Amino acid sequence: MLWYLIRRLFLVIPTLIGVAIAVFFLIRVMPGDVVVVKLRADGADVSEEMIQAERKRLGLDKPLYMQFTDYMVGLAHLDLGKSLWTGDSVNKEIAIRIPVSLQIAVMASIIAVLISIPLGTISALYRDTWIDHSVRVLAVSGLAVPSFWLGMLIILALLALFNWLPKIGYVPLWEDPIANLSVTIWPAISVGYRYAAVATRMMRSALLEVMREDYIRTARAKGVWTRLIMRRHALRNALLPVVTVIGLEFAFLIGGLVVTEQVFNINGVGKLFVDATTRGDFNLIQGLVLFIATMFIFVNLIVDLLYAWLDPRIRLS
Amino acid sequence: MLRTVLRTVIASTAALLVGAGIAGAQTPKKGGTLNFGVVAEPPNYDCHGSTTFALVHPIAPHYSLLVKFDGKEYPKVIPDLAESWTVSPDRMTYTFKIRTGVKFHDGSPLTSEDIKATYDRIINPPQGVVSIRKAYYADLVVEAPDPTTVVFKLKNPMAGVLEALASPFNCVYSAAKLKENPRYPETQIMGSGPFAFVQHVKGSTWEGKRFDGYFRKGQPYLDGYKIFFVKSGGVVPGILGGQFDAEFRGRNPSEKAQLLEKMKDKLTVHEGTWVNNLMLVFNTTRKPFDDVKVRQALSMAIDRWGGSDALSKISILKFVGGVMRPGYSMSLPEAELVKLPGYSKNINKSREEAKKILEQAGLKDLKFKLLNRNIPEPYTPAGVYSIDQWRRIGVTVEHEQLETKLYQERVAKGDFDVAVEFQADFMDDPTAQFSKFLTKKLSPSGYSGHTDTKIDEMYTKQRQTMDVAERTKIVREMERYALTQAYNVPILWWQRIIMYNKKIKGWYMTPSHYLWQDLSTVWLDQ
Amino acid sequence: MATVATTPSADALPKRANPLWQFIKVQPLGVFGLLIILLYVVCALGAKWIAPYDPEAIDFAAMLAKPGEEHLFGTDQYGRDVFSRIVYGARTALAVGILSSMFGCTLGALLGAASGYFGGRIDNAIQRVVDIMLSFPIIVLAMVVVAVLGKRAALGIDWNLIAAIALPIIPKMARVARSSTLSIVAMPFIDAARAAGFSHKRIILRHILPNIVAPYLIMVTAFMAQAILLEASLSFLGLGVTEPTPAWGLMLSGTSADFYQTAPWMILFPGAAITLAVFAFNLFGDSLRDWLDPKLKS
Amino acid sequence: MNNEVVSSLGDKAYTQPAATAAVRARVSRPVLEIDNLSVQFVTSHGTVRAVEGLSYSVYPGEMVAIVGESGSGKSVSALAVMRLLPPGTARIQGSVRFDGRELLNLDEEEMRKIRGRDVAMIFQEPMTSLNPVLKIGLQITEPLTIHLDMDEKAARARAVELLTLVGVTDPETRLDQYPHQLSGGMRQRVMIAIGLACNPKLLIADEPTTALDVTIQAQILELMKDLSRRLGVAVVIITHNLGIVARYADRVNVMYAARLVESGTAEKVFGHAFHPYARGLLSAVPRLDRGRSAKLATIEGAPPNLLAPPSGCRFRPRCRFAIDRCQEVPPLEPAEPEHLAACFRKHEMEMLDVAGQDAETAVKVGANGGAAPILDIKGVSKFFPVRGGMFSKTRHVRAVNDVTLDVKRGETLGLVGESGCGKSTLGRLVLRLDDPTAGEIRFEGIDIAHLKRGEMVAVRKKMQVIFQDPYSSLNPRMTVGQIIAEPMRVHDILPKPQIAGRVAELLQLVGLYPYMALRYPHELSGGQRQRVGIARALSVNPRVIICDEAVSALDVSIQGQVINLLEDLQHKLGLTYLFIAHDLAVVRHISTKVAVMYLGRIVEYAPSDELFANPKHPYTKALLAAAPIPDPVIERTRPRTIIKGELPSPLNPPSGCVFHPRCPLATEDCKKAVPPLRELGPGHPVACIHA
Repeated sequence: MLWYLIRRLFLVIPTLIGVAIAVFFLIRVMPGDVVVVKLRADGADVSEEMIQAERKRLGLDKPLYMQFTDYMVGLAHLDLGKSLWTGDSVNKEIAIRIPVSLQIAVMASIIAVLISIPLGTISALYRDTWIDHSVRVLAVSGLAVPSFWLGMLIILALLALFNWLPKIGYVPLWEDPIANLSVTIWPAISVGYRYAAVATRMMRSALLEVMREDYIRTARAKGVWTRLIMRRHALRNALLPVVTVIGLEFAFLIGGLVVTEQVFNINGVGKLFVDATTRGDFNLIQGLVLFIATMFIFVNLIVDLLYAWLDPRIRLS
Repeated sequence: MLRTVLRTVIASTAALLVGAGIAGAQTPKKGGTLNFGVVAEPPNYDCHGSTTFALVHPIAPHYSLLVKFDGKEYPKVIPDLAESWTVSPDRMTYTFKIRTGVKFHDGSPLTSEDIKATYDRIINPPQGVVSIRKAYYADLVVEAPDPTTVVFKLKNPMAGVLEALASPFNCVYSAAKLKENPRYPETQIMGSGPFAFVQHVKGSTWEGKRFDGYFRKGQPYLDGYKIFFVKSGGVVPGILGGQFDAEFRGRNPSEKAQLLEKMKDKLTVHEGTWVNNLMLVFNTTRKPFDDVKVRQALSMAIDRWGGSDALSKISILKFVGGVMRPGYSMSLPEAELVKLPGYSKNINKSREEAKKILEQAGLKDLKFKLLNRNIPEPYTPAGVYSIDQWRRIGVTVEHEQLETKLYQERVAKGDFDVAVEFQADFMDDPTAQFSKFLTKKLSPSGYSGHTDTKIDEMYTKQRQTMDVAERTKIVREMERYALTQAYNVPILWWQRIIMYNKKIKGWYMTPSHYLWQDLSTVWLDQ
Repeated sequence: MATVATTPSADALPKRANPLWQFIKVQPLGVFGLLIILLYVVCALGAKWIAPYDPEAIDFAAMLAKPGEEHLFGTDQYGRDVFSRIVYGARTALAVGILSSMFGCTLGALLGAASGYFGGRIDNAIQRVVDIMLSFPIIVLAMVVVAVLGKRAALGIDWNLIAAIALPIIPKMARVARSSTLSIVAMPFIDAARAAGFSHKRIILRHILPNIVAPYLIMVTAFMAQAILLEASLSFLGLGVTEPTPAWGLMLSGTSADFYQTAPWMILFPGAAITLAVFAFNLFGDSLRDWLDPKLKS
Repeated sequence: MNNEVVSSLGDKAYTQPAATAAVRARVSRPVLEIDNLSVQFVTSHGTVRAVEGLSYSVYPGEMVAIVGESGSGKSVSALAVMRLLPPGTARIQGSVRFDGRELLNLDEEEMRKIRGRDVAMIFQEPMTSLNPVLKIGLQITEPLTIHLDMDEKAARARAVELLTLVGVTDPETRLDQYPHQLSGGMRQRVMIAIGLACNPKLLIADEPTTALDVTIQAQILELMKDLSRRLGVAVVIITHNLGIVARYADRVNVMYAARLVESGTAEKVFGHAFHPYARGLLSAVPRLDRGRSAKLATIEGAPPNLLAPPSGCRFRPRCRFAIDRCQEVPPLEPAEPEHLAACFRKHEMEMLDVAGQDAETAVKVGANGGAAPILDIKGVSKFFPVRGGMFSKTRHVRAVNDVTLDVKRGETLGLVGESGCGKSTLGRLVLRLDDPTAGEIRFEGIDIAHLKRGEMVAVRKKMQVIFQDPYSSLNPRMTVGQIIAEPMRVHDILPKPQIAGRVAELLQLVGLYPYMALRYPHELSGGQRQRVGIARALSVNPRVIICDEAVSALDVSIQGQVINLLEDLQHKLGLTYLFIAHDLAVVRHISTKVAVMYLGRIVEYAPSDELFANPKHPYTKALLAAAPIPDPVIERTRPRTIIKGELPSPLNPPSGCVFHPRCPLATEDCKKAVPPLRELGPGHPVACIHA
């Protein structure tokens, strides 16, 4: 298991380096100039000379290979460089936004897991009954509803039913849990619905597949009662693909956050990313993309390890 | 000679008060924190290198200016750090008397040296310092003969010197600190304004607290202020949810309707003109936009008067005007304006004519692309509206909405047919307002690429004409000429709608969202 | 011996049934999805005749009208008919959805098949690239690509948008195609083809590709749903289709966001249109998978 | 992994005559009585009548076999007894009495209490029948805690006892292991232990050894037989392997197309079957104890489709002796004491069938002894690299290790061995589907081991292959005609216009009809597909055909047809076969020469009859001993040396003689050096120092 962990970690490194290089060059071919946006933001009459001076100040006039070297050297020190927009370090810019996004992501995942496992199980158990049908419709809709639209509907509903709108601004959970949750719960539901839907579907089909397995027949032949078969024999096996799906869908969760943070005015990583792209803040974009990709890679690594841990066939080889 | 010490509190001239009653002469109360939203965030804190309200709204309360625009009687210029001033008879020398006893937030005294250092930094920025408007002040030389006197000498005649000096971006910095680090204003805030800096949580909030050593005794009234940086869509929920009580840039009519519906009796609403407009820029280096007839025809197709009625209900576009803000003293009166191509109130006739012109030019099925920013308000409505208007004369237009940076690049390169540009500044002065109408030689933002030096000549002339009546004449002539040549044609001017909780008092709306934001006179009635 | 009478049983085998009829019988939900898709296709092709109004025509007299007789789904802030815009919006959605999904899946399938068939270094190289591409969340990759490529419209379609949506599909499809190819390469009939001395080209074209058609079709439908959703998200962020072109995601974004609290129909119907379309593609895709995937057949 | 494990039975021979068991059974009450059981499945295509009118009984301590080809309903009937069929789709009628209780009327909870406690079941795939994420210990103790309310400690102790009983060494450790850590044989032992946990009265074993190699199969079956006798457990064994039935069963039930056609004691059914299907089955199976003297008798045709079975006797369409009366359903009636058959002509059968036994003799074409070998394999090896961890060395699986063989024109070389011995890899090397690591392979004198891709094309036209799995060896997206025509088109064997005609010819040659060219593979039965595979191989007019387990996946009656076809073709077209198989009887039947492989090496190599008559290598002997012969009379007198242990990992083969850990003759010397092949007779080399 330890070897497995180490090996997986080592496999991640080339991917990360590849991602870093890909990001750099992808972003450098991006048209548009952060300096122009910055200086001409409100339409001021800015001379070309001024723009060149600013470019120089930001080090954008350096040849590409030098910029690349700086970037890679920075990366080696876990330094993502400075935002071209604010001049602050990208690390700091991201760090400010992490807590709220992370909290929403974690809440969405918790919602997904809490909903999907029982719902998927019930659906599989009562296969082809009305319970199953409604769960499936709910799940297929979950895949179909755009998270940002769901967010808008939630806002509409809150306004119509309670004449109340979620507040803006993030208060850490430990300072004021109620204020915190009243802000984060709605986007978490918006993005969590899809997550839950995907996991529910997976849970259901995995469980149905497992129920067809020979070892379930063996368990029945042993006279094990149905609930114990479910709990002991079926669920653990069915959870394996669900765990994988939860990891893969994390990417969708991030994608959902990018859009949903706009709807709910959340000052998170997603909004920062959208802002950075609109501004053409190369350093921030590449830092963020790299950060998000790394997060994603590590979430999948964790999921892989979890999978391996749950599955003795991998754990013990 | 101008000398103004006007202090009476009267209703804002430019503001129409809706549902708020008339702001009576109440005695300001002390205390409380003003919470308000700002829909953008400044990249850094240096006033001289910035052009955005996103900087002015959080930062203006921290700094003093030499002189400033009066919020109640715009465009009157009133003293700030300057106690009074004199102008030499040839209008080539401006001498300012500086207040004594003014302190920076760090306790150090503010003298004429600091003002000289500030303007030197603006006019001749040292290496690494960005001064965006330095060209504007290129004709000025600053001297500080004694600690309470600052003298501005003009190298060439220049109209509107006082207005230029009242720029909200000309924050006065500490000479001593600039000497240490000429770039300190980018990252630190150390001024002499009514509020001292507390903190800036990126992407989230900004806080300031009362500076007890502020030079106007008794001010500011507020204990402090807190800014919430939100997306435009977050303002209404923010105010409704009671998280903050105001937004001072300007909201659109639908937001006004929403807020009025929900908090009718608790809302003060100001509405008025805004020193901003959207204009069409024709790329005269491309056919057929090199043809003045075609440009006029395309302008004539747009129903400005009808559009004003309709668009003003759904966007901040409202007023029909020329190059100068409608209602501004130097602008063309409506009676003259309607004679110009595109401003006729008889749209059907106008469209017929436009069709005929295009037909004659052999451009019956004219097709082109309209380059625009992908910012929803007010660019998208302007684009959508213009395209619809052109369709009515048989012109097919494809809308190219790009991210601002891509838009900027394309416009600067001259890679477009027709673009939707905007004009915005902190004042109405023609020198500022005409910059986009000039040739590229004279102005980097002369995007239409025309080579008509007649406009340039008139522009230079008005800038150097110090007599107001004479200057007005030249400006009106220039406006008439520019609108007839139609290199650039304004679509509509913006309406400024400000809403805030009734408890906020002492804030006055000017036609510019850059002005009157130092919050020194604002108080809370609670 | 050569005249053995072997085959009474051959005739006893079930007759070759009409596959379409089979599908209708076994997968009613999939048929339901297919019908919805067809409805959208009809909307897209016959928009001119179905939509009561010009989708781009501004009518300030009818600004923000409530749903009713005059305007089935109401109007937006420009007085444009929401129903007509939704009908025309089907064009954008289907064009972007279908084209990007097909491009992405085809490229991905070719890459994956090559990777699986040749193995070794080629496989390794392709897999590394795929790994890297898979490390970006879809929307992040699409946003960067949109930003990098800008817009390039032709035939009324933004091809760069399609490229941006297709790109994240490629690695996913490549993964699927690779594993299908690997399982097919392991089949004895491929060995038989190699033993018969057929060329690589022939083996890939005649023996491998036809056999990954099923996963290909399944993925194409599945990704159509995703592509429609992604296009809506990008348009919502202002990175996709531009006004005044009718597109569902766009109808939810920008200034619409200022109005929806007072005129909820402006977002209710376009959102429902997206949801229903994605729902239909998913439903159809699921059924197609159940039907084509022999593993789940019995 | 488990080389050290010794079968609990050792070398014990079976001494107790079966009859005694049967007699003893009579005195007591049957454990299980099945009466007129029928099972139907409702599918979207119609109703499948999987079991019809099945009746039989099982007495304590008795081993009853249910034999039949795939789809005959034998497994379904067993699952029906256990009430383990999916409740929604299966309709069960009739009566199943266990210990006098009617099982079909019990509610689910009562039935659950019987399952695992009174009736236990063992399944075919030990790999998938154990839960991969649960420890062995839990899986064994589960029935104990559920049915016997044992506490964890007691259950664990009992589990150790059970594992010891089924011959699992080191049972304490095993309890904490997971199924994937055990070998196939070990897993099946664990399954048996689970089955026996609560001392059931009846054990139903559904193809318990089909997935196992022949030596392991023998170990498991001996164990079951022994336990059944020692513990008095009645056993129902479901199998398609007639040899197993003959060796172990007391009574035999033969099923055909959902019905029982014959039932009786093993001696009587094997001795003189009454039903023509049972008779056909017995003569269709190649026998280890008979040489390649006669052509196999076959049952032509294929079993009926149970969606629309023929009326009357289900066997009628394939039956040579069918008469008009057979349109009625023949009842299962006693033909003699303790022997029932469902055939109207059962009493005439003995007479009728004699004429049919005119099997052509002397089909043998002796290999043209002096001819030069068409295929000459010299010192061929194939090592597959296995990537270890990041820091460990790459290791090699020695799949084929220094093999030397030759095949002469017109000969059939049989290559036998258990799974993983490298026989298929050797076949792939000869076909150059894999490149050999070392050695040379001469085909008609040319060393093809080092030919380039382009140069191989010429060779490929002369050498073809037939694979085991008739389902995956044909491209499902091509029609039969396209499949057969493709090599001809690609290699320009014939001008294009003549190809269609040639396809029709080939189809007829392999016993199919020309109209089948338009069908897709999935529309054909398994046997027909295998014929298509043969036709494809023949399309390029090859000299040599590699048959890689070409008949292993087929049912006995179909297998006989295909073997006969292969033999016919050999005579007609002068083909040379390399016949790779694990079934010794089939190999014996078809081959002129046989090579025995073990762990990548040839251990013995001799003319077919010589090898089977006079095996020298202890492994060959063990293989022969383990393979049962479908004749109870012979079986009961055969000494049975059950080989112990299992095949070691080819990643880490034993030193010296690879067989030494399992060899009864092994001495210290065997571990030291790889024994060379020694000629122990004319053309009979053996790799053993003790032989």
